[in-house]
Amino acid sequence: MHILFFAQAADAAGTREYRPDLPLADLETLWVDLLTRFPELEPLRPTIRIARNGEYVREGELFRHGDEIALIPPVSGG
Amino acid sequence: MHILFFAQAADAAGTREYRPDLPLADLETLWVDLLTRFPELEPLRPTIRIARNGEYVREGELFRHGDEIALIPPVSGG
Amino acid sequence: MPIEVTLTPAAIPRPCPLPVLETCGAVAEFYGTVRGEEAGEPIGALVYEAYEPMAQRQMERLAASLLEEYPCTLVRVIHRFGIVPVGEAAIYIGILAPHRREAFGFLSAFMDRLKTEVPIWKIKTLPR
Amino acid sequence: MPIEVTLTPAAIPRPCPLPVLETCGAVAEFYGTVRGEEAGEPIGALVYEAYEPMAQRQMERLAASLLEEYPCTLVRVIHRFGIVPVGEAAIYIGILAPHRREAFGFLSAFMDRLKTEVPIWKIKTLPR
Repeated sequence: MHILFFAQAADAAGTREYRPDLPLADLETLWVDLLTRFPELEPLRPTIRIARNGEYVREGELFRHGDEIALIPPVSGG
Repeated sequence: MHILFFAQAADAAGTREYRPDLPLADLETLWVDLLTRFPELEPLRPTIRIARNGEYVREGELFRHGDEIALIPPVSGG
Repeated sequence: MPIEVTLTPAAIPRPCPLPVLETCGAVAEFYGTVRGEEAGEPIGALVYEAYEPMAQRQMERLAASLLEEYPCTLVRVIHRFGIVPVGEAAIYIGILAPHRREAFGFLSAFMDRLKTEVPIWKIKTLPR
Repeated sequence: MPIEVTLTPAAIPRPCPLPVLETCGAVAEFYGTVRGEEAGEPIGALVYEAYEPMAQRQMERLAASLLEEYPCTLVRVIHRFGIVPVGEAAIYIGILAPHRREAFGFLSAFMDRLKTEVPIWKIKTLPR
């Protein structure tokens, strides 16, 4: 898995990407891993949406080896 | 009084203007005069709005010597 | 002068450049153009008639009244009359506003009310 | 091809000429430009970040989905990222439609949904 951080999530984590050592994860497992490694993300968690391979994830979706996962804070385009 | 006809009202009346011989008139008197002179306007009457000196008239308004009065069929600008 | 209304037989320039104002985050423009068909038949042009002084004043007043609800910074309206060939604009509206909502609101409301209140008529079509 | 979406670091041309289509009576355009102040302080530019492939696809998909409700003939969207100086456009939307209502409806709905769904961010301001 390859995790991308954008905007405030990149600022808080202090990095733009991260490769967790997880073969398979559900959303909760992913967040536990992320917050262990980047506790600064904790206050942002309620506002962050997760995308998997360029799509917002749906409830119950699993993350697998090879997935590109993005942490998407509230957007502000336009 | 100087009466101007536009669009379908001009087509129906066959003219673009008319000067009735009325010193003072309310709306009903004006219409009686108009329909006597231009009976072809009768079917348009329910859709025509009247303007006096460039303003749509309000109920009870009187028309006087020197007024410019316009017969305004449903508009279709833009 | 935040409201500029022009009623003219001349072709409406396209593009019709608006100034750049640093206080404005929204630039909205609309051209209402003559379509190549009317009631299913091909046409070459529409002919518009205007009751000129009243149409001019009604458009200015309508714009002023809508600015109370939609506070835009600059509103430019050009309505053409006479012969308007297919593909050319019968009306142009250009708006500068701090934010998009007032620009879109003004644009939509102005067109709706123009089409019920302003004494301008499509009086005929011309063939190709 | 009724939907053209571009995500680019290059300046958005202004004017950004749309074709003339005889089937379309409405041409609507919107530029969302960078204002000279942010939170009351003068700024020189905004910096936008985009999750490029996802933002591109989300904009295309959003446009396609809105065309079902607002059947426009041509929709062109350009979103800029990187440094966007004050007065320049961060987004452009150009629409050709048979009638104004679908053009206005598309424009307004696209901007509303862009601002909640498309992964693009204003990440910082630059001073003058």
